[in-house]
Amino acid sequence: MNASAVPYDKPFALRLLKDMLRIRRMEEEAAELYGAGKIRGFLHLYIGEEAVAVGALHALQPDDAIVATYREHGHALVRGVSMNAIMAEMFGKQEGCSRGRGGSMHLFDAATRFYGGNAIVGGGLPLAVGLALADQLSPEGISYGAQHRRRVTACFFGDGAVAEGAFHESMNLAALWRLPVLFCCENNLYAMGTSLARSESQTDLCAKAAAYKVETLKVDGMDVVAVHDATRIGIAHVRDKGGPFFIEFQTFRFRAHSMYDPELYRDKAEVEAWKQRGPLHSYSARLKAQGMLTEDEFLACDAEAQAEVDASIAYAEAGAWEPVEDLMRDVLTPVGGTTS
Amino acid sequence: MNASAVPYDKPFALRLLKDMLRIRRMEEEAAELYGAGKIRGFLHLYIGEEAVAVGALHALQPDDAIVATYREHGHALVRGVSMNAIMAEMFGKQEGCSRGRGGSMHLFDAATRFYGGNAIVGGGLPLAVGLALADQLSPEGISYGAQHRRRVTACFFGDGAVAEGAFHESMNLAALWRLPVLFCCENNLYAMGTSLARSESQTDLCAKAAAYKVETLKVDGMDVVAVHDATRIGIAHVRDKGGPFFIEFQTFRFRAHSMYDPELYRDKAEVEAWKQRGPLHSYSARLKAQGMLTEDEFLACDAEAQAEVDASIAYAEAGAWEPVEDLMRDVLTPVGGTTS
Amino acid sequence: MKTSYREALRAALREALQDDPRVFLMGEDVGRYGGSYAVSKGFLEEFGPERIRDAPLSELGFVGAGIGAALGGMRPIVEVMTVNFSLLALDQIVNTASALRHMSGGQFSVPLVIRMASGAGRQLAAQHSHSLECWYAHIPGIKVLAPATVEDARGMLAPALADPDPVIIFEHAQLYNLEGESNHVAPVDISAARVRRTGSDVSLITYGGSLPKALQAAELLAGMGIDAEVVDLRVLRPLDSQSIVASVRKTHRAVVVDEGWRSGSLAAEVMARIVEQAFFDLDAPPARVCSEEVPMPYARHLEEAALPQAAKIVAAARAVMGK
Amino acid sequence: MKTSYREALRAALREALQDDPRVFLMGEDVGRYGGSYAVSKGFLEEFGPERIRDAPLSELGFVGAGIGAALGGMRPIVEVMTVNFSLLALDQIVNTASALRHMSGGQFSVPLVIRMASGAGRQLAAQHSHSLECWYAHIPGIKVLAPATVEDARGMLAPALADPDPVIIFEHAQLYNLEGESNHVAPVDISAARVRRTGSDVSLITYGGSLPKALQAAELLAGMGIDAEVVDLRVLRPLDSQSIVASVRKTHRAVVVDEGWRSGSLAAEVMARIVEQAFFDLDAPPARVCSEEVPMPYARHLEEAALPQAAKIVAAARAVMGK
Ligand SMILES: Cc1ncc(C[n+]2csc(CCOP(=O)(O)OP(=O)(O)O)c2C)c(N)n1
Ligand SMILES: Cc1ncc(C[n+]2csc(CCOP(=O)(O)OP(=O)(O)O)c2C)c(N)n1
Ligand SMILES: [Mg+2]
Ligand SMILES: [Mg+2]
Repeated sequence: MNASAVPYDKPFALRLLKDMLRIRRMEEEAAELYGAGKIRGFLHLYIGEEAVAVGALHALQPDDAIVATYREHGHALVRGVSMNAIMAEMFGKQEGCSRGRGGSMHLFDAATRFYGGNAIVGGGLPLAVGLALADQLSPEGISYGAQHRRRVTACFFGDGAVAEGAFHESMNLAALWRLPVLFCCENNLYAMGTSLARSESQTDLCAKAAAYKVETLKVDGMDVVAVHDATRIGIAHVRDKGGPFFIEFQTFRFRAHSMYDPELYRDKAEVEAWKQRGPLHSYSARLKAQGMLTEDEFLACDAEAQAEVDASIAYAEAGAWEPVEDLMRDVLTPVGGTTS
Repeated sequence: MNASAVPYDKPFALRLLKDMLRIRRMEEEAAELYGAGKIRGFLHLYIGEEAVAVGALHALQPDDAIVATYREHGHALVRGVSMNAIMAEMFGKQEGCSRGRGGSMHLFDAATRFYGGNAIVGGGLPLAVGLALADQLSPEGISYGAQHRRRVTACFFGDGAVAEGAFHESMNLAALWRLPVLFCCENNLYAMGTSLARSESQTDLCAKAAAYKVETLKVDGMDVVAVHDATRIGIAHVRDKGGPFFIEFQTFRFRAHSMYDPELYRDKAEVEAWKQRGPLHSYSARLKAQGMLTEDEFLACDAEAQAEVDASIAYAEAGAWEPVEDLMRDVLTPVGGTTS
Repeated sequence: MKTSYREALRAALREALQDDPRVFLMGEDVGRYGGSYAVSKGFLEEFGPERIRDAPLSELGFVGAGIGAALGGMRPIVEVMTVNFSLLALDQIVNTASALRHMSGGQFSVPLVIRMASGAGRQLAAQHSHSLECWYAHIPGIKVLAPATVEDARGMLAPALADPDPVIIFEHAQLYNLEGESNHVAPVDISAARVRRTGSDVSLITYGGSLPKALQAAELLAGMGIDAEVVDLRVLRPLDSQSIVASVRKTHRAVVVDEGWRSGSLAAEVMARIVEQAFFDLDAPPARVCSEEVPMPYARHLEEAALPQAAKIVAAARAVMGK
Repeated sequence: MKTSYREALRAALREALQDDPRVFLMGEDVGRYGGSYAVSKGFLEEFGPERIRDAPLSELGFVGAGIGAALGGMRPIVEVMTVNFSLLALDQIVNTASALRHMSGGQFSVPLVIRMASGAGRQLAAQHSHSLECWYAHIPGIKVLAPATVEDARGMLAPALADPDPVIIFEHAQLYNLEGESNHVAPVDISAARVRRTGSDVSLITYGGSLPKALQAAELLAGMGIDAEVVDLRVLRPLDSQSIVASVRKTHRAVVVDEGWRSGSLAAEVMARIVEQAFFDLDAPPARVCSEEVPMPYARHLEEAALPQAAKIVAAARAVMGK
C-alpha cells in the first residue's frame, strides 16, 4: 500500500472513493442477479480494477470521447451513464442505455460520448483512432469552450488485445498521423486463462508501445491516485502535442473472467495476494490515515452506493420489455433520423 | 560502393554474380514479353534488388523452407526452380512451375521447399511461422543428414508489410514460441507509392522487430557480400538458438511497382542515385578490382544468362495450354492423391 | 451409449491426439483455461503444452500458422473460439488455405482442420451470435461440416483429419450440452446429408443448431397430421444435392431452416438447387425459415423472435401444405 | 456527354470533396500514387494530404478508423484497394460498422462509404480475382451498391454519402475503362434495380461487371429471335425484389448472371426470391450463370472458362426457353 498523502481536496478525494464503491456494489449485485437469471449473456466483472476507470475517467473533460471493452460497466458509470440505465440494459429492458439491445457488453451513451462496449478484443482500437482523426480534421476537435484545446479519445483495452493485429495497426496509425488518442491498457495479467507471459514475447507493454514512437507511462493500477495523476500527464501530453500517449495500468481482476469461467489457470494465492492491494481498501485506509475520512463517512458512502444500486435494480425490474413488433428497429437509420 | 575484398573462392563468387545476372536478364525479357502480351496479370520486377535474394538464398540449405511475395521471380530462380518452369508459368503454360494456374505472383516448387509466391501483402508471414512450428514439433525439423541441426524457414516480405497486423502477430508468435524463422525484410523504401516515412511512425524496422525481443541486423541490400554474410549470421543464430532472427535488407527497386505503375510518387533523381549503387555493377567492379573477374569473363557470364533466358522463352513458347476440360483440377486433392 | 455432444467432441479429439503424433490442438485458451466450451479440459495435463497449444489473441496469425504447420507435415486442429472471431482470420482461410493447392498447380495440399463454435441463443448480442456457415460454404477448396448430433460430433473429426484439404467444422454453441446416443465404431461419412426423420408430406431441410428445432417442429406437425421428413445437411460444402433432391422428389414440398440471416443465406442455395434440379416435382414453392435480418439483440424475447423456432417452422410447413 | 466509368467516379469524388468539408478520401495509395486504378489521380494536389489520405497497409486499422471518423462527425470515403484485401477488414465492417447502430439502441449511426474494386478478368489469379458481393449483401445494417454504368458511377456516390448508414460500393475492375453517356443532373436513386433492356421472353438478371456480358448476350439472343430483358440489380442490399419479380412476371423465365462462385452466390438469393414470390408465374425453372467453383486460374483461357461469358448466358437463356 502506498502511504503517501492523497493530494486532493476532500470533495474530489471522496468522489473517487464513492465512484469506486458504486462500481463495486453495482457489480456485486450484478453477479447475484446473474445467478438469479435476471442478467444473462456474458457478464464480465471489473471488481478489483475500479481504480483504473475511476482515476482515469476523472481526468477527462465532458467533450472527450471514450471507447471501452466488454468489461465496461465501471467506465460507463464513472463517465456519467446513470446506474439505472446500466442496470436496465443488463436486464434487457428498453430503459437500458442501449434499449436492451446491447446488454452488459454493449453499453453506449451518446450524451457522454461513450462509444461502447465492444465484445471483439481489440475491436475498439481502430474506432478510437478514427474518432481522434475526426477531431484532428474538424474544428470541434481543437476548440472547446473559451480555450482552444484538443479533444482526446481515451481507448481502454486489455493486455490480451496487445497481441492482436488491430493493436499494431492502430498504434502505428495514431503515431504516424499524430492523433489525440490516449491508449489505456488495463493490464490485469490475464486474457481469459492466458497469462501475459504466455501471450507476449515482450511482456513490458510500454516497451511495445514505445516501438511505435509513442510515449508511455506504467502505473500502479490499484492506486487510484497514481492512476489519476498518470492519466492527467497523459492527457496533457495529448492535448499539448497532439500525438498519442500510452498508459499501462497494472491491475488485477479479483473475479473470474466471465460467469462461465472455472478459473483453472491461476492459484487462489495469487488472487489473494492481489486482493491485499485492493483499491477500495487501500485508498480508504490512506484517506483515513490522513484524516480525510472517518469510518462513519466510509459507511455512509457505502450505504449511499448500495442505495443507488438497490434503486437501479428496482428501476430495471420495473422497466418494460421492448415490444416484439419493434424487432427490426435500429438496423438502419430511419430517413430523417438521428445521426451522430 | 564498398571496396572491401570479396572473401569467397572464385566459383562461389562467380555463382553470386551469375545468379544476379540470371535474374536481371530474365526480368528484362519478362518486361518485354509483358509489353508483347505474352505475360499478363500483374508483373512485379525485382530489378535492382537482386543482391538480396542471391546473397540470402545461398546461405540456406536445401531442406530449409522459403516463403516469398509476389515479387519472387528472383527467389524462385536462385532457389533452384528452373528458368524454364518460371518462364512457362508466366506464360500460363502447363509446363510452368504452378501449371500456369498461378502466374508471376504464384511461383511454387515442392522439390525445393519454395512455398510461394503470395499476392496478399503480409500473407506469407503466418505461413512461415507455421512451417517453422512444424519443424519445431516434428523430428525432420531438427535432424538433417548426419548432423543434428534445425531447419530454417526464411520469409521474405517488403517494408510495406510491416504495417500489417499479420506482421505483428507473426513476429510475436515466432518470438514467443522461439520458432526457427528468418524474417527477411526487403526494405526498398516504397510500398507501391507509399514511402516508408508515410507508412511507419518508426522507420527503423529493426527497432520494430526488436520490440518483440527478436534479434536483428540491418544490412546494405545492394551489396551481395554483405547480404550473404548477414544471412549466414542470422541463419546460424536460428539454428543454434532455435528462435527467430530479423534482417532488414536496405534495397531499392529500379523499376515501377508493377507494369501498371506510372511512378508519380518518386523523383527520377532518387532512382538514379540508387542505380549508381546497382548490385550487379558494384559487385562486378569489386571482383574485377581484386582480379577475380575479367571483362571477358563477365561478358561470358552475361551471355550464358542471356542464353538461358532465350532458351526459357523458347521453352515457354513451345509449352502447351492446359486443356480447358481440366479447369476444375486441383481445387481439392484427389482421393489417394499427393499431400505435402 | 448415452453421452453429450461435448463429451463426444472430447472423445474424438483425444483419440486423434493419441493416434497420430502429427496432430496438435492450437487456439485461444484451449489449454490452461480448458477450452472456452470446456471441450479440451484436462488435455493440457494429458498431452502437454506443445500439443495443446494456447495461442495469444492473434486469430489471423495462428490460423495462418496452422496452415503453415499443415504444409510442414503436421495435422493441426486449430480452434477459433467462435465464428465471430474467425472474421479476423478469413484472409488466411480464403486466400491461403483454400487457394494454395490450386495456385501451386496441385503441389501443396493443406491438411488442416479448423473448429469453431457458431450460432446464437445465449443472449450474447450482435457481435457474438453470428451464423456465417454460408460464407464458408461459398469457398472452393475447403470442406465445411456441421455436426448436429452426438454421433457426428464423435465421428466427423477423424475423417476431417484424414482429408488432405482444409476442413472447417462448425459446432453450434447450443449443442454442447445435447445428450444422445453414440455407438461409435467407425468414422462417419463426411460426404452425404442424412434423413433424421422420414416423412412423406414435406421436407424440412436444415443443419447444425436448427436440427433439434426442425425435429421438434416435425413432432408438432405430426400432431396436426402432417408427416414431415427432416434432412440434416451435415456437409455444407460440397452440398449433397442428391439427398436434398431425393427427399423433395418424395415429398414435393420443402422448407429450408437456417439460422443465418435470410438474404444470402445457405437456405437460398438449397432452394436454388431444388428449383434447378427438382422444379417439376414441386407442388408448392419451397420456403425458408431463417434469422430475421437484424444484428442479434441482447434481450431474450427479441433474440427468440429473431431466430428460427419450431413454431415458425410449423407455420412455414403448414403454409407450403396449403394449411 | 460521353465519358468513362473512371472519369465518372472521379467527377463524383471531386464533387463530394468540394461540396462537403467533412468528406475525405482515405486508403492505400489514393494520394501520391494517384489511386491504384487512377481514380484519384491529381486529387492530392487539389485537396491536400489531410483529405486525400494515404494509409499504410493496415486494412483492418484504416477501415476501423473510417468508422470512428464517421462517428466523430466526418463523412469518410474509405477506399479498400480491392475486395480481396477487404477480407482483412471484415471484422470491423461486420462487427462494428454494421452493428453499431443496433447495439447502441439507435444512438450511433455510421455514415461511412467504403469503395472497393472487385472481380476478375485480368489474369490476376486466385488471390486477386474475388467477387464477394454476396458476402456483403448478407450483412444487415449496411447497404451495398454495384454501379455498372457510367451514369451510376457518377451518380451513386452523393446519395451514398448522404445516407446515414454504411454504404459499400463495388466498382468492378473491368468497368473502369467503360465508355458511356453521363447526363448527370441529380444523384441517382440507390434503392431500385433498373431494366437496362426491355424484353418479353426471358429476364437476364445481373449486376456489376456482368451487365455488359448480359447485354451482349441479349443482342445475340435477339439474333436468334429471343427477346431478353436485362435487369441490372444496382443495389445488392437491400435487394429490390419488386423489380425482379415484375420482370419475371412479364417474361416468365429468368437467368441470373453473377460473377460470384455458384454455391452460395448472390444468384442463389435472387432465385430464392423469384420462387418465393413468383413461383406460379414461372414457365421454367430459373437458371443461373456463375463462376465455376475454382480459385481463379492465371492462364487466360482458363480464366475465361471459369467466368460467366455471353455465350454461356445465351446457352442458359436458350435452355430455359426450351430451345
Ligand atoms: C477477437 C476476439 N477473440 C477472442 C475473444 C474471446 N475473448 C473475450 S475476452 C478475452 C480475453 C481478453 O483479455 P484482455 O484483453 O486481457 O481483457 P480482460 O478480459 O483481461 O479485461 C477473449 C479471448 C474475443 N472476444 N474477441
Ligand atoms: C493486403 C494487401 N493490401 C494491398 C495490396 C496491394 N499491394 C500489392 S503490393 C503493395 C505494396 C507492398 O509493398 P512492400 O511490402 O514494401 O513490397 P514491395 O512491393 O516494395 O516489394 C500493395 C499495397 C495487397 N496485395 N495486399
Ligand atoms: Mg487482461
Ligand atoms: Mg517495399
